Amino acid sequence: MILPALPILIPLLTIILLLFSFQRREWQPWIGLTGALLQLALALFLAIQVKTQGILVLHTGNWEAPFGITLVVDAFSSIMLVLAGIIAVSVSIYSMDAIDRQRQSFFFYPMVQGLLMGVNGAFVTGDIFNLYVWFEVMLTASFVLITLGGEKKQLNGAIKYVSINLVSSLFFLAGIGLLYGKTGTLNMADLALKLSLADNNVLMNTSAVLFFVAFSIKAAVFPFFFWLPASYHTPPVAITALFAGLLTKVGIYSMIRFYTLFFVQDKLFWHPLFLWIGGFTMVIGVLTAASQYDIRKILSFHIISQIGYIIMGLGIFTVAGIAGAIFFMAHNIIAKTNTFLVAGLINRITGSYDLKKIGGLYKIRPWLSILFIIPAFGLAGIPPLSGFFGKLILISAGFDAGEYVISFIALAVGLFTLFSMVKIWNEAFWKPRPEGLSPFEGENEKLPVSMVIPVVFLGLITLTMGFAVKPILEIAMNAAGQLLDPKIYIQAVLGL
Amino acid sequence: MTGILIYLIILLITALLSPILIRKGGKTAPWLLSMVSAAGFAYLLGFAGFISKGNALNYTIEWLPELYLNFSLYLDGLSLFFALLVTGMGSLVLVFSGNYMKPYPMKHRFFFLLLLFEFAMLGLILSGNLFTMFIFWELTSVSSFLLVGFNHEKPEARNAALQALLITVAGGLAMMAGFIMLGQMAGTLEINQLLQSGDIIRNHPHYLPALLLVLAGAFTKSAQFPFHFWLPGAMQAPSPVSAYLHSATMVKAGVYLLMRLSPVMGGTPEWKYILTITGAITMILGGYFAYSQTDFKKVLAYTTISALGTLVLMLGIGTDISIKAAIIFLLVHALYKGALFMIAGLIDKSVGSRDLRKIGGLSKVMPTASLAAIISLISMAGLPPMIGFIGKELIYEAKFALPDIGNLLLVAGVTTNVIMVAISLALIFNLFLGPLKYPGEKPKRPAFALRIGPALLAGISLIFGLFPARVADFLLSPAIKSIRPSIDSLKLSLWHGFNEVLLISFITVAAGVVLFLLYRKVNPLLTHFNTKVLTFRLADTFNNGLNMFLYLTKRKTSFIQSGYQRFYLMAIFIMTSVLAWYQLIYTWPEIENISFSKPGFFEMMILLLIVSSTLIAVLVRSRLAAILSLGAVGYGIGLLFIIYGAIDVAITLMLAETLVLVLFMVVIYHLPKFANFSSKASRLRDAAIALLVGGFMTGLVLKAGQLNLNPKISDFYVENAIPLAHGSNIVNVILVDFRALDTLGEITVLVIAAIGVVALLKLKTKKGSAT
Amino acid sequence: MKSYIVQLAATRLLPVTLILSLLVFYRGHNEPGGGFIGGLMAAAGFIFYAMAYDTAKAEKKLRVSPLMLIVAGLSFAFISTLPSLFAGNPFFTGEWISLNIPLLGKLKLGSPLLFDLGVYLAVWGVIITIIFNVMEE
Amino acid sequence: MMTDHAFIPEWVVLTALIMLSSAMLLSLYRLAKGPSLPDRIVALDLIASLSIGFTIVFAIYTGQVRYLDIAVIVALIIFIGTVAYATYLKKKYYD
Amino acid sequence: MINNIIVSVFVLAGAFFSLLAAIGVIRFPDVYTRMHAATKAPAFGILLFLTAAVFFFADFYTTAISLMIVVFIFLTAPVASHIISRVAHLLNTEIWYKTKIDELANDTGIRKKKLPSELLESDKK
Amino acid sequence: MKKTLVKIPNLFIFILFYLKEMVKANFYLARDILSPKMRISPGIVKINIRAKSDNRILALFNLITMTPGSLCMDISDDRKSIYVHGMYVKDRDSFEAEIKEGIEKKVLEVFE
Amino acid sequence: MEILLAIVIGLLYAAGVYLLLRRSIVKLILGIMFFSHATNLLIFVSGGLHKGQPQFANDGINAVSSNPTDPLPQALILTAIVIGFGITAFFLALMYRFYQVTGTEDLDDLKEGENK
Ligand code: NA
Ligand code: NA
Repeated sequence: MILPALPILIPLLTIILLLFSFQRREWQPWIGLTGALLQLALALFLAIQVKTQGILVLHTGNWEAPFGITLVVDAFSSIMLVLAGIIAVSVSIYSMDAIDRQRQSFFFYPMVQGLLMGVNGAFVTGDIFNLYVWFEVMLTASFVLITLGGEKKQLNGAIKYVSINLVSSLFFLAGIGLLYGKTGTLNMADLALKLSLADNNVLMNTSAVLFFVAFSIKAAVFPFFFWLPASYHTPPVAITALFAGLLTKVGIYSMIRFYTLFFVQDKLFWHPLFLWIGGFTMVIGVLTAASQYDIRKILSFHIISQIGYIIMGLGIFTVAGIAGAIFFMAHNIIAKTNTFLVAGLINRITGSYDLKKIGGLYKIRPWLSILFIIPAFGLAGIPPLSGFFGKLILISAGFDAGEYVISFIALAVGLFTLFSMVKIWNEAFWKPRPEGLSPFEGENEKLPVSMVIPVVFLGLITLTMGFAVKPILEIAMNAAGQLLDPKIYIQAVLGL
Repeated sequence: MTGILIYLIILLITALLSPILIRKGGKTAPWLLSMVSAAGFAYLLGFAGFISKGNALNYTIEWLPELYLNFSLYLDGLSLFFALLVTGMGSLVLVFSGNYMKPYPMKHRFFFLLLLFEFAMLGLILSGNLFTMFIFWELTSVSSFLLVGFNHEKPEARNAALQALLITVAGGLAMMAGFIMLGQMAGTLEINQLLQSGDIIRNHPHYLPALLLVLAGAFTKSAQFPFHFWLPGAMQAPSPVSAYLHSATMVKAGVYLLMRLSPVMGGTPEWKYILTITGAITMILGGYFAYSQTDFKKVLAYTTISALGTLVLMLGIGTDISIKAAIIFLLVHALYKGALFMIAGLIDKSVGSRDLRKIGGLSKVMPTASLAAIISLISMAGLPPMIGFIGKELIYEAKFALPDIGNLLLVAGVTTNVIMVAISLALIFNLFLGPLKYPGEKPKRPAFALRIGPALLAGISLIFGLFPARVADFLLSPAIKSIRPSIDSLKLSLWHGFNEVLLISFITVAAGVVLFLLYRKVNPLLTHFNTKVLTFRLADTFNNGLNMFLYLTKRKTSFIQSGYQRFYLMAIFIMTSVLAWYQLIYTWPEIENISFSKPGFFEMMILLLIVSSTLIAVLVRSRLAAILSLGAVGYGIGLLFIIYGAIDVAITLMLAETLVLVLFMVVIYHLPKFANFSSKASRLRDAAIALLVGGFMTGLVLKAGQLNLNPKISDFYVENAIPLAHGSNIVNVILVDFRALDTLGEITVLVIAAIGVVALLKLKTKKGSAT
Repeated sequence: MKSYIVQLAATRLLPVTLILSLLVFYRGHNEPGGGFIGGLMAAAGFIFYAMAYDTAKAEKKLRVSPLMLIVAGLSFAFISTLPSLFAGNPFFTGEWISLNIPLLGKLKLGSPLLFDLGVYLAVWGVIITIIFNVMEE
Repeated sequence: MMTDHAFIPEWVVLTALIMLSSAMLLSLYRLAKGPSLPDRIVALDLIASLSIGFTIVFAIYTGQVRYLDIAVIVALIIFIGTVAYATYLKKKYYD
Repeated sequence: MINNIIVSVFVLAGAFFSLLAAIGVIRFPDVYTRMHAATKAPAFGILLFLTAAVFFFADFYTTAISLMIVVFIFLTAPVASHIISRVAHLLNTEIWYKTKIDELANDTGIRKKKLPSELLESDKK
Repeated sequence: MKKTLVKIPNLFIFILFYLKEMVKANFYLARDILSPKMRISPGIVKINIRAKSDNRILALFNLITMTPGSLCMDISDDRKSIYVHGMYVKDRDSFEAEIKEGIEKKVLEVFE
Repeated sequence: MEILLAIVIGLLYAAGVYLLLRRSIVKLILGIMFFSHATNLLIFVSGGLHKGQPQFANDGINAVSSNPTDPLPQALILTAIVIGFGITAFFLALMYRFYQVTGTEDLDDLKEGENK
């Protein structure tokens, strides 16, 4: 039995191979890509396994839960693994031409794999301290990636990114310490079991606050998000795309995991809080995006806004709400990464991300326009793209649960999202090239195939998620159902 | 019904292929495209007989049944009527565009977008599920956005497109919320099933909010006050777009929705009053502004608004007669307005201007087009023998049927119609008859492709005016029956005999003629009034609002995202403190009987060491002293670990601490000395925040003692370290065996960090190479 | 500007620290110590050596590149997870064998020790990499 | 590893531990006060040396030989640390 | 019994010299004189403690490890004090005004460069 | 391993000597530290050494530091002289002689 | 003792927070390190204190009754310390590079950087 450990081991092996052959720069992309492809294939295989056989559990070291570290792949994890695989493959391909030689030979690919190892680890682990470890793996790799190249603005952003994320990690760690002190266990299922039996559960709240803050910082939730817009626009866009797709989502994943599995006692405190925070996050994110002129900054602020939707799903706390959150997360990972990749293509042609310095792309690059419109309108929730269904599911769930205010906020935020996307469209695509600017450096250049393939691939997924929403929603519903019935998880892990 | 689906797909494929066709196909390409549309028209017409017998077709593909979302098509009298309008007008407009768009280099994209719109619009009309409809609805918004902004190099065009998009999408989103509510009320969004659930919905407590939301969608799309302003702005679009979208199709989508849902939601007082009042205001406002415009196309845009108001008004009244009137007027309006917009484009193209003050007597250069225009304008004026006359007549009848506000509505209606008559006459006499007048070169005779559309539409108007009964039986009554099945016959004739309606009509015409005679005098005054005195304009307000919004968000962004790292951290700490203190205080009384061990003296000394080194590190000015004090803190904590038996931790801590200090020393000497950056006030504030955080952390640690859910998993480690894991250093056994996976992650972190250090120090890329 | 005395001390201390580090590493399973502490001590010897001379000399003394130490460490850690699979046990199960070696007596070897060796090497390589690179600045 | 060992009056060990911790506090005063950088380094080095002593006494106090292991390892690393501080104090201005 | 007394005496003596080191570091007037206290006394203190430990535990392991610690400390302590005092001197650290002679100040080989005085200023403030 | 590091019989004597010096050193130190008035008269003295081998230099260095009133500060680049900080430098020559005759001699006897 | 330790932990956190809110990047790192010290102690204290009982299992029957201090929090702290070491080292290199590139250690200078 090793399957649930493979999402960790494959990147590890890839890292070893990459480091071993680090002097052969030309091998690096291919080794990295092979690793990513393997991960995607594995993730799909795991998803099928979970679907057919139920939750996969691996007690590492043959130490029965709760004593050892148990790896658990349930429906939710498997969805996240597949998404991580998709992003890994896309970014690995995109980076072949998008990342310069120097960065490639300075450990770009090992760091991507390190990030994936952390992300995958976080998705499969069933142990809260082990989760912390994977968080750190992921974070450290992201620290390296965000500073890779050491340009001034990168370092500027990195200091905020690193310091705030470290504070978050330390809150997380403190929470683990306190929780262990109270319950004597680290295994998530065991925690759930013990807490469901204890009668003074409200005492968990104070530790839960620390987890909430830690995950909120990682997920870039209001008012903990500042590090994200301060830093995400600084590294090469392939890195931003990778971050945008995965990093904040790991925070959200953990929040959903914790607050559905074992911090479920004090609903009256937490769920309204989630809804409030979700609402604020959506609104603040989308409003702050409106005034930006750097494409990457607009997109970064939207990451925040869209995190709000996922939090909202958690706050609704019905199967539909959680399923909506999962679906929305899946949609957002794909579309958001894709918009960043398209931004990279725009930059490739125009040499800039500044909307004031670019224009006329609709005229000269009609295909690029289509490549942009799919994820952008997907994010804005235009049907029949995936974002529409994400919002539809969440808002329906909100109405069902009687949470009208947040649902209407979600609707309104959709409009402002559209506004931002149209702003990019108007400025970059429709507006004629600003006068006085000489032709763009890449105006007549052919875009590298390696940079276009992932965009097309992700765009197709956005389309597919719209048309094939039913099976995907069913998967999300299944995952949500598992999440909201912790007994299933406990039983699978502890074998009770 | 599968045929219709296939036709939709064909239409979509045609749209996708159209750019190639236009590029390669030369002159005939637009004709071919038009044929596709016309074929649709013919195919749909083939259903007329079947449908007129009261049948309906339904076709469903499951999509997301959990949320009542299916891909469904539904063909009944109403949708057939609209579908014919869409395809028929479509084919004419495509032909018109073939010539009109010739000089545009991007015309291949134009045809793509126009066909895409046609596809979306037809889909909207044929939708058998409200969500399907919503999807097509949004697609019409998007494709109309792209069409309105077709001349996207002009900022006004971009702005107008954005305006139209935001307004219609905003409405659409509200409508979507309304649909969700409808779905929850009725348990379905299939139109054929919804039609049976009217009573449930109307009696549901959420009826009113749902109604308001749905109306928001309909009103924005159909340019009802106060959302009407996007429509004149959208005149930035090339004329074929206006002829198609802004006369017959897209703006009618809202009206279509109201018609579609009136058996479901209509008939209640809320419905009646909201619709009639909104409709009346829109109607009269549109009339007024139409009268005061000087741009032909703007005149048409405002008359369109007025007409849309009229339609909504009639649907609001909701009597049998008003519903009949609505359907008839809708057709009438589509015919004359489509023709007139094309003529506006044709004039624009051949004269180079649309300014009513500069053009005149065009019948001398373009007789066919002028004749078509005059027929259409007579129809617009509601004069006999046009079918428009019948429409007008019915409006009056409807008004008599709503007693309490009937008189007000009547006044509004009469006023609007007077204005319409005046405008129509003014256009006929100033633009087409009378002496020839033009600003630039002498206008050329427009091409056949440009003339055929208007001519055909005018012809149809005329034929329908002369033989209304045939049309009524064949097309209109099935549509009317879809709205209200109880209406069984639609008698139409030009002559109703002498009655008060005819009297009012007569008065209307007379007043209209008077107003027409005043037109030349009054129009400049009104124009002046509109521009100088009536400075409040909704479109500007919208733009100003948008700018204000952007300004505010920018201000707010620079406040929220200030760029100051410490404010970011401060926000985090304050928020955390609020939550944690709240929880601490909230659960504090639960603390009972926590036993704490007695403090030992030398442990206290160690604590004193830690505390004083901490204070030194915080307060001392010398960086080195601060760092070395940190080292002392580390050693002190190490000693604590030693006292409490954590040997490996103590060693590791001291080793790591020392190495970090070494690194610190190496690095720090490159940095300048500590500057005294912050003011005393900010230091005090920060100290307060620091104590807030420290305080709750203390509280958390104390509270951790209140719960002890034994057994701890570490008991297992203590018992089994030797027998099962073959080691007596339990901590090490945990690290390499019980929890080896943690350690694997841990060394990965180390490796990554080491590589990161190498990359940071050794890799120095060119500035700006990060892309 | 190096101190001769420090250089003398470093030359003598290096083998001592290496032996000590191996001892600490090996005893770690039963007594204080282990891979991390051992690796750190091994690195400390080289750090001291590099301070006394310079990093180039220290790397020469090390013979292998620090990166390869890291790779070796990660590889050992990775390999240590494999025996469990051949034994049909879950991933990462500790597999032990007992050897009877004359003089030393019964020697227990197990995959956790191999894992700890990986930790030792990785930590060693990592610390050296970090500190040497910073020192070279 | 607990050995049968002699009985030492607790006050003896406690007094020693208290004296050691007081010594650390005094050194900390020097660390804080300086005035020169080498003074501070001397102070920290002394604190470290005192912790070694503390560890040994603590081993006697608890009867756990294992605490002596700390002393070996810590002595090594602290020495290297001290040399490093001093070396780098010098390096910037001298190399 | 005698063992107990020996252990106690050694422990207390070790503690005394350790404390002495700290007092010396406080009292002595400059860094060089402080170094005398900080080098000799703690090493001696540790020696005394270890002796106590050897008597106390009275086993091979303790003796061996104590010997190791002692050798290590006595080997390294002078090296550490050497490097600190040398750097102190290089940095022109203030020397007690009563110090009679400073022959190191004349060694041009060691003092190749004059050190910038702002270094000391920077950390004094 | 032809060269023995130390002459073994002498080593024992050396250790005893070392211990004696050490105890002395610390008692002097105690006196200086605890006496109310500072009775010290420090100075930095350059001392030419005879020791050439690394072992001898190291041992000398070590021993000087651990013995009463003296602390090795530095060694000259040619390794022919060392700089010693003395606590009680009444006059430099007698101080130098004291070290050369006492400690250095001992070191030369024992180490090679 | 727990009460005193809790207060010290709180103080360490407070020191960390205070330093994190300064403008100097050196203090920022110091703040992080205080934070992590505090966290390590917190884990240790909330795991329960047993004076002078190291984390070693005994052969034989009295394995549990010897009541060593809880080894698990120790293992957690150890892991956290090591991870913290790696990250701090990286952060220090970052600080160094930052200063090298920007010539400042004033974090408020990052403000301009963010809006570029
Ligand atoms: Na507890
Ligand atoms: Na010393």
